Amino acid sequence: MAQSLAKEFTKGLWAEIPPFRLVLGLCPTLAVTKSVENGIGMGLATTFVLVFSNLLISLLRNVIPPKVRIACYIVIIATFVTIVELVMQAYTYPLFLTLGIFIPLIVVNCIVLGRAEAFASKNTPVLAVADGLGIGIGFTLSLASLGAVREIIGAGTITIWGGNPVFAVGDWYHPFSFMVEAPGAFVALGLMLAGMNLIGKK
Amino acid sequence: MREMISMIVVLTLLASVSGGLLAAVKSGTELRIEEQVLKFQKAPAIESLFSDVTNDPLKERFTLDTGDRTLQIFPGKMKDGSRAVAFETSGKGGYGGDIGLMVGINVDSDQLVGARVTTHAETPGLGSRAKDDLTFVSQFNSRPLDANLALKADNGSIDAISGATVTSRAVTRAAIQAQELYSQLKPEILKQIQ
Amino acid sequence: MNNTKLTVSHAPFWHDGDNLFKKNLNFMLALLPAAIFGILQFGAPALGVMALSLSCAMLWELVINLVSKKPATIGDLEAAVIGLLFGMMLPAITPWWLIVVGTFVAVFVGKMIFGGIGSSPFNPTLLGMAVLMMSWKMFFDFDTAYVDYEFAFTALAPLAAVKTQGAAAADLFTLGDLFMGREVGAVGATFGLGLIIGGIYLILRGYARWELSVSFIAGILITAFLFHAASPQNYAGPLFHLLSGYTLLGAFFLITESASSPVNRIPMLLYGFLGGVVIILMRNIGAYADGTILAILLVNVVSPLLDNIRPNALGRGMNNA
Amino acid sequence: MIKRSFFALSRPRLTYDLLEPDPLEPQTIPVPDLITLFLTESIDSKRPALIKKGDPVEKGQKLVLYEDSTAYAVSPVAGTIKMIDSYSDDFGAIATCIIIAHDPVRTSQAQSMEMSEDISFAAAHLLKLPGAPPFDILADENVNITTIVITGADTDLLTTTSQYVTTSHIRDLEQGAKILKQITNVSRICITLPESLNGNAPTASLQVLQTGTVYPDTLPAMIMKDHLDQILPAGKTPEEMGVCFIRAEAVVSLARAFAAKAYIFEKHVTLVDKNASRHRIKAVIGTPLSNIFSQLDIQVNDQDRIIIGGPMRGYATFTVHHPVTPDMDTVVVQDQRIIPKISDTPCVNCGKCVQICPADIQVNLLVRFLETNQYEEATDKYDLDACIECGLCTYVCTSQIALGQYIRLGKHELRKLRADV
Amino acid sequence: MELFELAIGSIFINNIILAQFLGICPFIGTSKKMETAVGMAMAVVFVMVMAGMITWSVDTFLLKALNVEYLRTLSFILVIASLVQFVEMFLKKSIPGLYAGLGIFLPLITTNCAVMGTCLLNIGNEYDFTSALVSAFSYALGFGLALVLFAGVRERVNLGRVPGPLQDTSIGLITAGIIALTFTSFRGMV
Ligand SMILES: Cc1cc2nc3c(=O)[nH]c(=O)nc-3n(C[C@@H](O)[C@@H](O)[C@H](O)COP(=O)(O)O)c2cc1C
Ligand SMILES: Cc1cc2nc3c(=O)[nH]c(=O)nc-3n(C[C@H](O)[C@H](O)[C@H](O)COP(=O)(O)O)c2cc1C
Ligand SMILES: Cc1cc2nc3c(=O)[nH]c(=O)nc-3n(C[C@H](O)[C@H](O)[C@H](O)COP(=O)(O)O)c2cc1C
Ligand SMILES: Cc1cc2nc3c(=O)[nH]c(=O)nc-3n(C[C@H](O)[C@H](O)[C@H](O)CO)c2cc1C
Ligand code: SF4
Ligand code: SF4
Ligand code: SF4
Ligand code: SF4
Ligand code: FES
Repeated sequence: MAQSLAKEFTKGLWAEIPPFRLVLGLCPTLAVTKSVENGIGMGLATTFVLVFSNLLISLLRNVIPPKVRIACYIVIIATFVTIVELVMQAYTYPLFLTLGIFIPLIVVNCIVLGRAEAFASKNTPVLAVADGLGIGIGFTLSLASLGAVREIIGAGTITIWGGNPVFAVGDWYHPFSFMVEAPGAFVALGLMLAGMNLIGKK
Repeated sequence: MREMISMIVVLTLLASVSGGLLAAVKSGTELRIEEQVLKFQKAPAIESLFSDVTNDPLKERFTLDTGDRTLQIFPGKMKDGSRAVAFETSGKGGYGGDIGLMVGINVDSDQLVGARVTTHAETPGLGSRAKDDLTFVSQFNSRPLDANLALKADNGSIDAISGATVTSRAVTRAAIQAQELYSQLKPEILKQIQ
Repeated sequence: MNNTKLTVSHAPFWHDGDNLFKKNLNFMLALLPAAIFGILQFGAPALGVMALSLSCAMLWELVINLVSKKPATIGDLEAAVIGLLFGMMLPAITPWWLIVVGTFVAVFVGKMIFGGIGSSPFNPTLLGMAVLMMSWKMFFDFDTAYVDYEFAFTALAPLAAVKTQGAAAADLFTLGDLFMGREVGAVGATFGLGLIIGGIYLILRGYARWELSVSFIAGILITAFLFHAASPQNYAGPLFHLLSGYTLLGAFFLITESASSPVNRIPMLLYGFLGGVVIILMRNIGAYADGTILAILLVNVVSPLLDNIRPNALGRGMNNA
Repeated sequence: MIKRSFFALSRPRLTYDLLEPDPLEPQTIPVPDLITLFLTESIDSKRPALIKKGDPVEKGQKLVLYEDSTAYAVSPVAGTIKMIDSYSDDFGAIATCIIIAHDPVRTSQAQSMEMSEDISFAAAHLLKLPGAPPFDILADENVNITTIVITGADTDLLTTTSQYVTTSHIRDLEQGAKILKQITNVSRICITLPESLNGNAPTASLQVLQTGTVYPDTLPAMIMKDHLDQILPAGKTPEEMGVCFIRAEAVVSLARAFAAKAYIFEKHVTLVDKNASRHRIKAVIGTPLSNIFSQLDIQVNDQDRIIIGGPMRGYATFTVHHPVTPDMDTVVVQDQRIIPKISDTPCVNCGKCVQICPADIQVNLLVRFLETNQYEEATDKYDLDACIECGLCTYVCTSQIALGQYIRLGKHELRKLRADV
Repeated sequence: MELFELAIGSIFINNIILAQFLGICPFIGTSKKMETAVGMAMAVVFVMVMAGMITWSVDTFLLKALNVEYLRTLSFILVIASLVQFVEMFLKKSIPGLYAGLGIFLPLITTNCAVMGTCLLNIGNEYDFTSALVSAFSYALGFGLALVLFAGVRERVNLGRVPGPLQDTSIGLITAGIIALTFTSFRGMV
């Protein structure tokens, strides 16, 4: 049990890490990773939804009639998304403002519905939570690392939480701000993906 | 038939539980959210505009109907006794979309108090100077209400931020919109702040 | 019996003798008048910028070849052309690191990651330029770049002046001034006459297609004329647009880049015209003072679609009939 | 090599070489000691062969490998078979080569033949006449030929063989055409001739198609388009559309064979040497080129190149001993210093190939599909099968890609793919 | 004129994919072949317009009227999901030809940020019904335009000699990024 638990958890961290291995959830990945902070915020919000919807769907998996299962998943996921939305508005408003429309859009994030359908609906609650947590943390790490690359090159800083950089390159550096602009997001993700392919091949 | 019933029952139950849960979370966070919106979006601009008012414009806010939308109005009592209002307009066509502008107007002298950029998506260091650097918006200070607030390139009287003509133009559009809205709403505003 | 070892390679047995080296050498030759004028006008720093840019671009390509363990490809001189064009589009006072980074972006992102020469659907030089402008726009401000210079003419970048001060600013420049390069701007882009001579040379020698240049210029002139005719006080005239900024460099050396442009006549005409129209739209109602760079990149994107307009091949589709 | 002109604004026009007003008389090459013949059939060691090393052969003897073989060669000399061996052609197809030691002592009176005015006879006995007449196709009952076009205008640059044969043997040509009409029952027989050669044209029975002088005006697909008002559908052969092309030399040989009641072996060849001078020669089929070179004092060195066929549509051979074959009109000897380079640089989309292609093919895109082995797509979307193999794209390619080779290989692979289905 | 500006703005300047970052998964996923891209583009136009109208009505006449705007995410996604299901069934029965063309793309659209995003943007911008309709249609056109342009370029790129590790998705993303860069041309035009 512990072994499979560990397996379900760790697969999200490398073998199936989104969005690199599962090329899904690209919109938030590209849109909000101007900084590490935004990446972490988006990642955690998604993780929250993943874990709780996985848990609930797994608990209800024997009750939900197959014909309306997608509708049920959607209701469950949308509920948690709305909760995240409200709570973030109330407690981390500046972050909510930067993440903007991408918080409600967690509801259509293919990763979330994908895990519900592919995993949670077929496994026990404990495993489902492990799966959600693993994928969620993997997603968060991806967003944070993409955010780190983009922020350090594009702004010359690293901001983990609260809007104040924990690291700045220095005044001599003119930030290569292409990286924090929209096109830079695609290019950075594309190059990181190529890097992962290169490592994976060896 | 049984399947049908179970489908309906499950969905209905799920939906109502969800609705109830959300209603609860909503009511628990409602007040705080409104506070946050004011605190982060409007308060800085208003505080900067009305640095020397004797009242709390945020607390005394009221709303007016402009015909196609409702406008939040923040009244301020200046130290010299004159009355002012601030409200937010938006200027189309910035480099990264529309630009929000909080405009303060002295009701007694019919002059602009000033203007501050609230929301924008302009290029950092370029268009964002409209918000971060007050030199540009301070051109609006104490302008009479009938002043031509367009850019000089558009035969008006405002100097554009160098390298960010587009941002500047969007801000002036917002300011001109404020002029128009104010002249339209003035009677009602006067009524409200009596 | 003799057992002569013959060469058994296959066709071509005859070839017109054209190759990439010659094509690119001619390209650089055609750029020379404008480049030399830039050195005369802006002095040694202009030479420095172009030389550094050219050598950096070639060096980057060599480094990428070596790292990726591929045969060196700098012999085809394409990297040199990218570098030279890149340098010619910069102000004379450009920090060295910007050139180092810019040529890397042009060569690596604009060319090598797509598979090298011919494989990139975008013009590498323009891609490098656009990325840099997005990052370090302040270094491309020609008005501030030349504050330490003394010029015998209006030391203003014409297009920027028109953008900020309105169309009246166009009267600060005579067409003759613009034609003869009496304006500030990128080191290789100001000398209109030189660019036109170089461009015509390339077209006559068959290294650039007239369809692209002519339709591009037509797009610019017609669109600018319509704007100007509708409201002369708001929009500068067509010839002003044609002779200022990167326009002529674009018309003869950028829009004509082959890998990113169509190959059939009608698509070429549409492509060039569309590019010209977009540039004037950007200048007159958009956010940019010049727009040449982005507009050409934008039509690069449309090029594969346009190439679907093509003649039917001989006997195509007849065997099903 | 023809260089690009300095001003190259418009597309290059390559003009055909025209026969000199006062044509060279052919130089006759003596019959050599060794004769090499090709058979388009491979050796099957399990079956008993009808001929073997050491067998004596007579002049005019039909050489066949097995009882049921349809492929044959005809020996131009009396002698002994010295060797029978396999050899593989351009695309790896296996064929057979027969070397015969010529025995000059034996009186070489050609076997007299009983000529029959019948197409199946012609297919069975006269296929290897100089000029390689396509009697097998004409005899095929599945092919319905309505027009025969005699090519008096050469189909590649540099060569003037067909023009020479046409103008210097008009009587034989007309006679041959008459026989052709009789044995095939095809009523419409035309002949292509370059405009300027009109004065020497056969007048009586033949309809003359005056071809332009710009390459590739005389290629079959172009003749059909310009003169027969028939667009050759992509992927079809002219024969499938009822048009059969036959060399002028084949028609002349046909007339002579009937007149002499014997086989004919002398083939006309235009040979272009390293100095670009043209030689007109007459040699017995099977004569190794090396004999011709030594006769004409042409020095061929290592790394030089011998092209069988013209510079646009020929192929290079690996040996100076390559024999004269019935369909060999042209041999070009190229000095190693002027051999154009081939590169593996990708296409740079310069568009010159598209500009020049007479079949309006998007060669720039086609080659991308061929390079990635997508032959079906190359055909469906980019008209691989419409290529008439004129070689012009290869001639102009800025990237120096061996486009023609890609195309021929692509067609070959496509045939295999389609055959597998 | 306002509507015209709205349309131009939504197609080019605020392009749903290249400027708003919405609908990127199908953008990357369905652009390898031109035929696929065209199919997806048509399916999106269809669904987006329908969804835009219905969600606007739901929001105006239901959520706002009952003051339960916090149920917006929940109700919108349900509307879109059932709409897609319904459209799928309807097409399958009545227009099988179109269904064969669009069929495989329809389920993809449920989890497409662009559709949901457009609906949310319409509400966020406080559009009236006509504007919402124009905006949904134009955003969908913008989606289709970007997708088709991208597919054209991508087919070309995939025929080139892209180095191994960069092939496919990686170079696709980079190409998409450069197309996004070129779309900044339209900035400030409306
Ligand atoms: C790749 C690389 C980048 C560098 N970037 C900078 C730089 O951007 N700024 C900088 O001052 N020094 C940089 N350095 C370090 C020094 O070369 C140099 O800057 C040093 O500090 C002297 O420059 P200064 O006199 O302007 O400070 C870099 C070194 C390397 C290897
Ligand atoms: C890759 C690279 C990037 C650099 N980036 C910068 C930079 O952004 N800003 C900068 O001032 N110097 C940069 N430098 C180095 C500077 O050019 C160097 O410090 C310069 O000589 C001093 O610049 P300053 O006089 O503006 O301080 C960079 C160098 C390299 C190699
Ligand atoms: C990366 C980049 C960002 C830009 N950001 C803005 C901006 O935020 N606001 C703006 O008005 N123009 C912006 N522009 C457009 C131009 O800088 C500028 O508005 C226009 O070209 C006129 O420039 P000028 O005012 O210096 O003449 C941007 C351009 C680039 C390349
Ligand atoms: C991506 C990008 C592309 C640009 N393209 C041009 C251009 O082609 N021409 C130009 O003068 N400025 C260009 N600029 C710079 C800017 O728009 C502005 O017009 C001038 O720098 C002001 O003179 C560009 C900037 C960016 C970020
Ligand atoms: S001999 Fe060679 S160089 Fe001379 S024309 Fe012929 S091919 Fe050209
Ligand atoms: S390229 Fe190929 S097909 Fe064309 S002429 Fe040469 S060998 Fe023949
Ligand atoms: S060989 Fe080349 S030019 Fe000639 S028809 Fe074929 S593709 Fe066209
Ligand atoms: S001539 Fe060669 S390089 Fe030019 S487009 Fe054709 S194939 Fe490509
Ligand atoms: S995350 Fe936006 S479409 Fe997948």
